[in-house]
Amino acid sequence: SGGRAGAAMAAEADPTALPPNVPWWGHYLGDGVEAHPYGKPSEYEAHVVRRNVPWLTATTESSVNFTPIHELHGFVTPNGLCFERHHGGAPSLNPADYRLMINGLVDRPMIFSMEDILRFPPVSRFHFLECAANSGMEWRGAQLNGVQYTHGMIHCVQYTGVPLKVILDQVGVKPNGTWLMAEGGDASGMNRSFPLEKALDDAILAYAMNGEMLRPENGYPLRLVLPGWEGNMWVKWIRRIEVGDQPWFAREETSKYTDLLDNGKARYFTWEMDAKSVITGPCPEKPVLRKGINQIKGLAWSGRGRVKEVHVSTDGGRNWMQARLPDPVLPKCLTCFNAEFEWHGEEVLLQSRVVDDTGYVQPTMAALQKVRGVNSIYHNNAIQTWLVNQTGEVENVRLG
Amino acid sequence: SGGRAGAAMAAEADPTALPPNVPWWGHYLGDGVEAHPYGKPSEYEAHVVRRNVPWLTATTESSVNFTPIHELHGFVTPNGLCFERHHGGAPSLNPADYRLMINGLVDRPMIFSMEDILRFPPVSRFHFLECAANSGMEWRGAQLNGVQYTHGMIHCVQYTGVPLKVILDQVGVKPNGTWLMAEGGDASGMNRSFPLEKALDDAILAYAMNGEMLRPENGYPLRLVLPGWEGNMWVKWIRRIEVGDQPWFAREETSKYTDLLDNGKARYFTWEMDAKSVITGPCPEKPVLRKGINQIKGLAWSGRGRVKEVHVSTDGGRNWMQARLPDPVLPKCLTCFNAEFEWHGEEVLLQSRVVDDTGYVQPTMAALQKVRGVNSIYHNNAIQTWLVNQTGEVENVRLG
Amino acid sequence: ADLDPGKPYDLGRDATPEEVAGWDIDVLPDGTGALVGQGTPAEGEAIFMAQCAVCHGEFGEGVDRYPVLFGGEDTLASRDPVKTPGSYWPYASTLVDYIYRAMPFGQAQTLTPDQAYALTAYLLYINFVLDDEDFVLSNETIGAVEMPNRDGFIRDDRPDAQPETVCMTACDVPTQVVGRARIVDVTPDDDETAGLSLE
Amino acid sequence: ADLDPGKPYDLGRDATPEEVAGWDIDVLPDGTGALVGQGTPAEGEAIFMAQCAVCHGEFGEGVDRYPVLFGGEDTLASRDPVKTPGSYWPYASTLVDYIYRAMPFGQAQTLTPDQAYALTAYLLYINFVLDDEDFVLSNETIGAVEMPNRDGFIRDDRPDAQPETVCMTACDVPTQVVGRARIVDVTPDDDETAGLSLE
Ligand code: HEC
Ligand code: HEC
Ligand SMILES: [Ca+2]
Ligand SMILES: [Ca+2]
Ligand SMILES: [Ca+2]
Ligand SMILES: [Ca+2]
Ligand SMILES: [Ca+2]
Ligand SMILES: [Ca+2]
Ligand SMILES: [Co+2]
Ligand SMILES: [Co+2]
Repeated sequence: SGGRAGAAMAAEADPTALPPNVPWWGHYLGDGVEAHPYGKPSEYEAHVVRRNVPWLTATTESSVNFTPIHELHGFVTPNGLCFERHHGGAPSLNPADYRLMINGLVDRPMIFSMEDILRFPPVSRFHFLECAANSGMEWRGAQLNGVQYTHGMIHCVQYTGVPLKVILDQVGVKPNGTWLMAEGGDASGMNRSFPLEKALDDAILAYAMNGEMLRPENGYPLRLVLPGWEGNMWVKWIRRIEVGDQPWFAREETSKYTDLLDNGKARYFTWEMDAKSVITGPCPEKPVLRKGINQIKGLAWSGRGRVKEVHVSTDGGRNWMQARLPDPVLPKCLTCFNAEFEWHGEEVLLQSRVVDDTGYVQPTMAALQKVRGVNSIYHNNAIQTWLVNQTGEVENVRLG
Repeated sequence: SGGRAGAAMAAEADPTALPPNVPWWGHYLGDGVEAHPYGKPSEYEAHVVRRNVPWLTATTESSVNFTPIHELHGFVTPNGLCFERHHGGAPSLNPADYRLMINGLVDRPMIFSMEDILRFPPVSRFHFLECAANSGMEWRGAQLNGVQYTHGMIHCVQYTGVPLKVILDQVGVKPNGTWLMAEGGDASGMNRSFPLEKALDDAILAYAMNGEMLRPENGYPLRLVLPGWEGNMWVKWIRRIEVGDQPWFAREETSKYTDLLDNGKARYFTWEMDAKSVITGPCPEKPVLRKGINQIKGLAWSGRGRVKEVHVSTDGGRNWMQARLPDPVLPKCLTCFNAEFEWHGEEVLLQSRVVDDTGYVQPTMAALQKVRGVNSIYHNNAIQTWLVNQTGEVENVRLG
Repeated sequence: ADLDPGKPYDLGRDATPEEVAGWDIDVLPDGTGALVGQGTPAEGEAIFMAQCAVCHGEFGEGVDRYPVLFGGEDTLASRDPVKTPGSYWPYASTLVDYIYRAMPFGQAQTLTPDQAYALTAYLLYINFVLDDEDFVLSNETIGAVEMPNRDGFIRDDRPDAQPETVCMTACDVPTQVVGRARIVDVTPDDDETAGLSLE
Repeated sequence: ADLDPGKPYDLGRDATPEEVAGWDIDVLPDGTGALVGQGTPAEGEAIFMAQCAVCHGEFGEGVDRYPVLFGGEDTLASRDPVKTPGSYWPYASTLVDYIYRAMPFGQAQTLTPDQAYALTAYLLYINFVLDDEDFVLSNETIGAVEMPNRDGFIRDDRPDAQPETVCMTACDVPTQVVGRARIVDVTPDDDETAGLSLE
């Protein structure tokens, strides 16, 4: 996958296009405004796509693909590149056929159409969505040689929708209603429990991402948004919310999304995504191509709040410097960082480390393994190491 | 165009998909993760596209199309829907062939490749881009019956790029360098002058929008971003910046983009976009479909800073109420507003009015015409009136 | 102009009991809400062979990378934990809930409740949770089934793994390269070798 | 860790004088920077007929909605202002700059500098700015041409049109509907009628 790096850039320049010559596009007309009613990226960006790992799952309908985070700039993920995780494939359904049901411990069980949902007052918020299994293949050692695969189960968009609280106000939660269960309408019927407090705090029933209606693969026409919490809970194609007085212990919160520790016990209800950061360039897909000043670019985030600091190291964690955090830095949202490093052809061990505004510090893999062992699958937020070798190639390595 | 309203919603629901029935997508698998390496909107959103007005211009290569702002949610415009304005069509060029030249009153005339540009430390900012001619067809009266056409020459994305200041630091501006000229590399060679202060303040040479590289029609691989200033100046496919000691008075800042007043004199160098707002629902494309509570949704912005307040009126401006402004409210960025209104089948005159943090108040068309006449073409930021008739249809009207 | 807390928007409509019944399929650990129905391991075996074994194997051993549904006792603290209903799942309710809502894969919610109970009973039987192949598992009895790993779970006690101080210079950390993804060599587009999966 | 002001990043390279010469085509009002070349109205007429008239008309009157290039005197304060180089443009430099960089439409930067001066001279001639069809317009003389509307421009004096107070209730504003887009009837998809354009 390193070979794909900078495909667009690698091509030889056409001398007739370079100064002092005027290139063809300086003489002749380009496309008119009727050509692309809905636009698309440049033909020279065709390598910027989601990719999946065929050997990872039995079937592509219950599988995952990965956001090419090494090709992104800024903290917004374009909708076409948001990683997908389905358990029964991504259905494309007619919003006229869509209904949301709320039942259980409520004064009035209700059904809402999309027309209803769109008539509530909207909110719009930027939030990252990270799969709890992001970096899950890396617990035992450096396995996948590309940041798209090690860290690409994440995206960040502006969601627009109705605060879940507003919908709960319509049905009236009974005094003994303390837990909610969200259920998908797709062929996996994905269901997850979450406490009422989260619903009243910042949960959103979102119908739009980055300005337009959700894409089919992201839950069109309606999904749950639980800011800062693991992506599996953000039920897509949501058809029903039930209010109860206890959690459900659904398959996705027992068989899956529980974190097995070394002693054979497993943590459950591990909702929050711990603060995490990764360098997205240089990385295996983005080798160091020149000596002298280079930029380290990356992404940091925290499910508990705002990114406060990001530190970068070029010597495997012995010495650290502060990275720049271009504003705006928003809570539970991806945050870009960058810093310079000079390279003169020596081997370099690149790392980044985030500290969030609760004081949480991104741990080393050794620290994480000490508490959790290597069987947790989920919630690997360890510091990532990239080895830059003497030719500028970059490898995913594990230090010890 | 009112007839297209809510096309997706208008379809009859399929009873076999509604509760208590389980719809087909609850039984059978959807698309797998390999299906769409770069995703696209739902087939039920096919009506959400840019549209152009064929009679407006002689040729589609020197023309404009319009963002469907009535179909947007939140303040981010998806890249595929950002309105286009070209003067020689939109070329698709290979970034390997791209060069940026800086010359004129500089210590060292220089040339940068895209590889160079991508190696500078990036910044990422959300900014609206409004064409100075947005609403330009409405000076003499209500002409186009759709908010996409009256107000759709605007979009708002997260730009990532290099502060122009950083590039100027590389070449060294001579002490007598006070003006800059940006020049496009396309077949229109668009050139515009702007003062050095703007370059040092917040100008960006942007290569990405909403996380991915610019779309060809938005200037791929590099464009100028002048936050808050008229879109024409945001030179696309930028090939050259010259530093000088006086403005150029190029064709686009004399023949065009000067604002003719009633007395035959014309204002020049009218760069800032005055604060403006518009209701994007209800609007001609989005009729009022039910009696009772409805949402007024809209967009507000200011080229001078942050939106402070938005007021909405249902009686043509006699009485106003405060609209909600869901956070985040960012400077020189679109800002969403919403407010409720009850409708019982009566005629209603909807208006919105923005006040920005400099205290600037969006004027009425009468107030604007009093100072400017009707020949200005550009910078029409008057309060827009929508008439809701007794059947809920919405019309673009002029009050007097 | 903040959101009115508790404001009724006069949007949406009552859900009828029939409508709720069609979609309200979830089962709580104690059996609350369980669909009315029943089935035995013996009945379940036949259905399993017909509708499930193609993916999960005749003995629940899992074909290809499809999930393994039996075994795994005493593996949870090992280097190769095998998580099955028998070895891992804390509640039997989860099985009938999941099978009814999601299986067979690609034909979800086509089983009858009776079939779902029978299949649950069969899976509990091959996992030695039930020992009578004629045990009648039903909405009445599902909540009382005791799963082997019922006490295998602890509530989230993060944040964890925190350093005592945030070291910025001359930090004492190992910097030897002890593993390389290149050598593991399972990255797509490289070759067809498979790595350690998530399932 | 803010951006280092003035930091040299060692990126990019010198532009050679030849490279700059190929792209540095702009002309300032006083003629500074003008490409070396010359041409007369008489020479320009022939080129105009061959390369420009198809869109702009033989007399610069504009075909279809392509721009009108002559006339418009004394229309700027009228209800129908016609903005042409003669009636509106403050500097002749802008003409040669624009023609060379952008015309003919679809074959930009294919003219020679001499052709661009000749075409500029021709347009100034038909707009009565030049009265001698053999006047030699060149990089030497372009800065001295005086345009009729040179003093027709004022510097931006906005913000304007501001109310004295921000009225919130019982505001005294007219609310009669005096114009309706529906009646003007030029919205696309409605019919083929054309409205008042921007050009
Ligand atoms: C076409 C293949 C296929 C068939 C047939 C099938 N399954 Fe599955 N089964 C799967 C897949 C794939 C998963 C994992 C789905 C996911 O989580 O995305 C699964 C998961 C399960 C699980 C949960 C496993 C765990 O560890 O969490 C159970 C239990 C199960 N199936 C039971 C059944 C039963 C009972 C039937 C028959 C009625 C059945 N399956 C038929 C493919 C199949
Ligand atoms: C194929 C059609 C076409 C041809 C041929 C053509 N033009 Fe144009 N011309 C246009 C268009 C279209 C514009 C407006 C471009 C824009 O602003 O987007 C224009 C603009 C102009 C303008 C500026 C008008 C204004 O008011 O700002 C001038 C001057 C001009 N052309 C001169 C010429 C000359 C001289 C030639 C021949 C060398 C020429 N044109 C050939 C289509 C044409
Ligand atoms: Ca229930
Ligand atoms: Ca297996
Ligand atoms: Ca290999
Ligand atoms: Ca010059
Ligand atoms: Ca004409
Ligand atoms: Ca008509
Ligand atoms: Co978790
Ligand atoms: Co202007």
